Amino acid sequence: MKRYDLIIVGAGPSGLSAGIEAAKRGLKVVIFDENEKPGGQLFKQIHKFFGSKEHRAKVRGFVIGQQLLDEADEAGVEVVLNATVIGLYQDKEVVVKRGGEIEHFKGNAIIIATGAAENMVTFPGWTLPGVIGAGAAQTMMNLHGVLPGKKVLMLGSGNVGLVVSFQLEQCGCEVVALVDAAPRVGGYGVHAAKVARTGVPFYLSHTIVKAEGEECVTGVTIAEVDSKFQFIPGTEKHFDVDTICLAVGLSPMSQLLKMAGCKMEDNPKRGGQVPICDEYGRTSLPGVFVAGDVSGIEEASSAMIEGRMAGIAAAEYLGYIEKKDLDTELAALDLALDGLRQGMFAPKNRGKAIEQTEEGIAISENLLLHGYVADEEIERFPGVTRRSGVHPVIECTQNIPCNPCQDACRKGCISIGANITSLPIAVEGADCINCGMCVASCSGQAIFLVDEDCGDGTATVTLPYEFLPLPVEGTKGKGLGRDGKVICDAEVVSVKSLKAFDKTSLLTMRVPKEYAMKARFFKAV
Amino acid sequence: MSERIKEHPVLGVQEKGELVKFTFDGKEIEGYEGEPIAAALKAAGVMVHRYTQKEHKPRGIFCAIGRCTDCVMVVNGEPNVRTCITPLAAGMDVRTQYGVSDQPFDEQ
Amino acid sequence: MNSVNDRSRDIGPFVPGPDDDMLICRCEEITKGEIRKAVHDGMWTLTEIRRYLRTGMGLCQGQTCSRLVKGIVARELGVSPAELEPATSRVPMRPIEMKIFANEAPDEREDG
Amino acid sequence: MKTKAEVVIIGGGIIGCATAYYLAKMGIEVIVLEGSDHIGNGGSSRNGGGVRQSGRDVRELPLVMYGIRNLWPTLSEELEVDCEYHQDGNLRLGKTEKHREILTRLADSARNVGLDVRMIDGDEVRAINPYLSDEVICASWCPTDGHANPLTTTLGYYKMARRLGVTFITGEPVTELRVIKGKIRQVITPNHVYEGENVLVAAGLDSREILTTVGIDIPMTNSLLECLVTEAQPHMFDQMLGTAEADFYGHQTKHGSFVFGGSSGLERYNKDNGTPVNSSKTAPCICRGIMKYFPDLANAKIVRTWAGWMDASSDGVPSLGTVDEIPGLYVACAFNGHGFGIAPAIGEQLAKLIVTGKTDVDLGELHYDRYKAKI
Repeated sequence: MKRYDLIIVGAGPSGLSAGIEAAKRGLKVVIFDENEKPGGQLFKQIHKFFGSKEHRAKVRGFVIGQQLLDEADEAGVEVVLNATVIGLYQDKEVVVKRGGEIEHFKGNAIIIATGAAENMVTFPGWTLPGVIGAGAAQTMMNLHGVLPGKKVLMLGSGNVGLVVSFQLEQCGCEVVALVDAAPRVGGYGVHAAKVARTGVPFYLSHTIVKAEGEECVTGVTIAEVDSKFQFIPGTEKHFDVDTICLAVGLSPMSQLLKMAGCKMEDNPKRGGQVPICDEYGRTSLPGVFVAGDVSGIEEASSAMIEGRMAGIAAAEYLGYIEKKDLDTELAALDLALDGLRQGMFAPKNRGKAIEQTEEGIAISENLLLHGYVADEEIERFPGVTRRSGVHPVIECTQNIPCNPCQDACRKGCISIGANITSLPIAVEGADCINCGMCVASCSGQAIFLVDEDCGDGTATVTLPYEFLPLPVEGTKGKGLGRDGKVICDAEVVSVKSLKAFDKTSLLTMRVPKEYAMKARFFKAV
Repeated sequence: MSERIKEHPVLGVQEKGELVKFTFDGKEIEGYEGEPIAAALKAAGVMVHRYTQKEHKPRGIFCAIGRCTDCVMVVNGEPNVRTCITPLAAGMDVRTQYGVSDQPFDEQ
Repeated sequence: MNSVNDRSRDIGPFVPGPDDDMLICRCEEITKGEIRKAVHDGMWTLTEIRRYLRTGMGLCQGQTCSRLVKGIVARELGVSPAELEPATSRVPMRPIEMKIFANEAPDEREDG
Repeated sequence: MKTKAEVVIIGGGIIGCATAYYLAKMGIEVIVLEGSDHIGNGGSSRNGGGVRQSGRDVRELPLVMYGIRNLWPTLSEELEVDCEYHQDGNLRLGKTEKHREILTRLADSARNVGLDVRMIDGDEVRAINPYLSDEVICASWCPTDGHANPLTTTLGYYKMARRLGVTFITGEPVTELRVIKGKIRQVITPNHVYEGENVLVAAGLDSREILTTVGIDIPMTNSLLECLVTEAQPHMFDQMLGTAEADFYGHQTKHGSFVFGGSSGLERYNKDNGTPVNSSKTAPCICRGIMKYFPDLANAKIVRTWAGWMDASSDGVPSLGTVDEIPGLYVACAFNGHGFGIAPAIGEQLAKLIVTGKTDVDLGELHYDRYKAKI
């Protein structure tokens, strides 16, 4: 039977990362993936990633996917696509369906990196055509270039629900509402804020009463729920929609491991049924490792580090590196992973209601309840200051592991410090040159360049803009507040789309000066 | 109904295969070769892929990645084809699936 | 695994619920009410539910409904969902045509 | 928790559940102990669903004929579950002259005890089932055979027995039996000591180890068999199918899927990892076998495969009935992979045996003590 040092199942962020590290250390590696394109979910992730440089921050997911593929290729990893692993048998035998036949392979070691599957919720009408998973929406629009629908209601305010809502708007869909039964927004505040300011209303403590339609979705009714998740009569709201998108969490796709006889556990902190494993992915079966979401739901950035760890651990298991080298290398990766697992959204904080930032500043209640920071709350955060001339206004109000803005500003206007979860500070006295790099590099699209007083009663606000059509200079329209409501007249004074901005255009609008700290989005009329 | 994204602010203009003809329930429509059958149908505004065996309820795309199997149809005479991961080819005969057949229930 | 489970333990009577007709297993069209009734008929493990009702035995092999079924059974039994062992995963992970399953590639004895 | 009853049954498979049900119907107090976490977790949930008489050893034929006449026709109503019982005949197929010889011999001996079974040629086979390939040259045809759903039937017995007050305890693997004052009395698990006036051992392969603790040995070995099931297909046929050498068997279920079993020839040597697991070689082999008989199924998709240990005895028939040396002890094991169809009859007859000491069908030929050396 054909044998490899290492067989990896799944060519997503963790599988590719594992393959690269293992192959670099001399292992003969093959990665099987059932999809036509490699990269797992990365190729549907069109937003810029969080983290720091070592986590490939501010690079868009699909670009990271391509980078990983190139690295895998360079390292000599064999990536086999359209190859469905149909079973993991005893003696580390992998059976793969490829084209019109099945093939049997043995691995001296195996890494399972199969990722996660979407969770679902039920409501009357949930089987109607038009009710789709958020992943389905991403697949349709970002891989196949087809609109999932025209008018969409999103259920779920976690990062997936927020990111996919934004993506839906980017390809021209109207998101009529973002709904979550939970009383607070579950995902990053910055993701919520960039959706809210385009005018999408958030309905927290609400859920779907029913999907309407005979042959397919024609509408949806939601209602408010009480603390026991029971509907409150009289709070029903109806929307005409053709699509209902479900983003209610992920579960590890661990069936292959269970099939192979791995010891499993149900661990709600990891998202469901997971193999029992150590921090480097070693399972109860000698030589069988896991990496990425299959061993616990986290972000793609963490999955890449977990993959690297498992790849290195497999190299040591097979004698390609010494135990002492293993320990050194893993220690470095431990630090990198630890950096990502800090902050308000760290796995250890799941389920906790956090009231204050690490700096002791009260978290914006509006952000958690409605998806945006209220005007009266914003100025308590250290990135938001008033001063003369153009200066960055950093509306980053939660501790998340991310620091590209600090590196982006060559003038030292933005400071985060060594701890990448700290809130960015607008540095007093630093000299902003209006280059716009901070705006374009902020993965959360939370940085604005503001000139509060241009001397003629107006102010200018430069904001990140990733929509089409791109307004041109002179376009007249409206300024929208953080809540997405029209608050003033606005006129586009410049639109910059530099290569260094990586598809984030910088739109500068002129607004009456009293709206300098309020207007955060532009809408042509 | 639904349509294609002509240009995307981040992804630009997506590369597609050749525009080919295929039939849906005997009616000729167009799609791009190599894209999933389901994508071509969605772009053409088709929502219902099948009706269920027991309750005769409509189903369409749900997961779009070949897991949920809700989008199965009768393709070139073969039932239960997952259209969301089966590439479109010129001249394909794609039919609504009723239970496991391409015949409506009252004709089965 | 293998913990003593007295199937005569009183879990209370079956009380019809307003959402008993909610479809849970999309493939086999099994409702919440059918699952709840099965629990009261003694099907206390996810494996027994699957064998009795066919939940998760359809084309998708439970990839969509298994978590939902688990929640319903756990609630009916008054235990945490984490206490319920999921039904076994079976080969093949995806439906595979008999002619392909039967068609084993020749074993390459010489490497490369 | 209840630990004493008139009858303690070891094994929550279809034999244990059916016996418990018929005992409870007669008003007997029963405890059923199942070693695994699930009712019906051995052969009861892993077999191909055959309810057939043809092809069986004549020693067990009277029992299964009794069941098919008296129990199967009304079983769904009795158990308030759809057992999916179909009595549309069994074709036992042959492709070679050697197969014809085997089938003819089996058919002749079965006719001798009164079963309606006859040999038919290839054309007649295809007149009954037009989907069969030309490779089939003959078959034995038994119109009163059929098939049913082993999952719902087993769990149906469990449900009804439980409803009649039988205590079922899962996760209770029996480690020891104890004879007290010359009679069977105690059944010991790692957690509890159970007591019964009568004890039935119906624990499949594990029966051997359990019986060893009271000095009884039933010669059995194991063999790992596999089944597979397809996605639902349009309705094709209702017969049960098998082959002369039992290398393939199956039927189309009410659901539309096909359930097939078969063998790779390596069954006796397959290993498991603590639970019965599939070998990577078997399912492809079964598929190749099926396609030779049913070319039309080549595009049908397999959605699931599974494996199960078979308890095989040296002479291919079960050990059934009283253990004379130990008053109160009964045994029902070594079903050799075809215990499902015969289970209702066994359950009913064992219940009668335990309560009245008599049976309607003579179990003498299946006595546990029949194994003798050949010279």
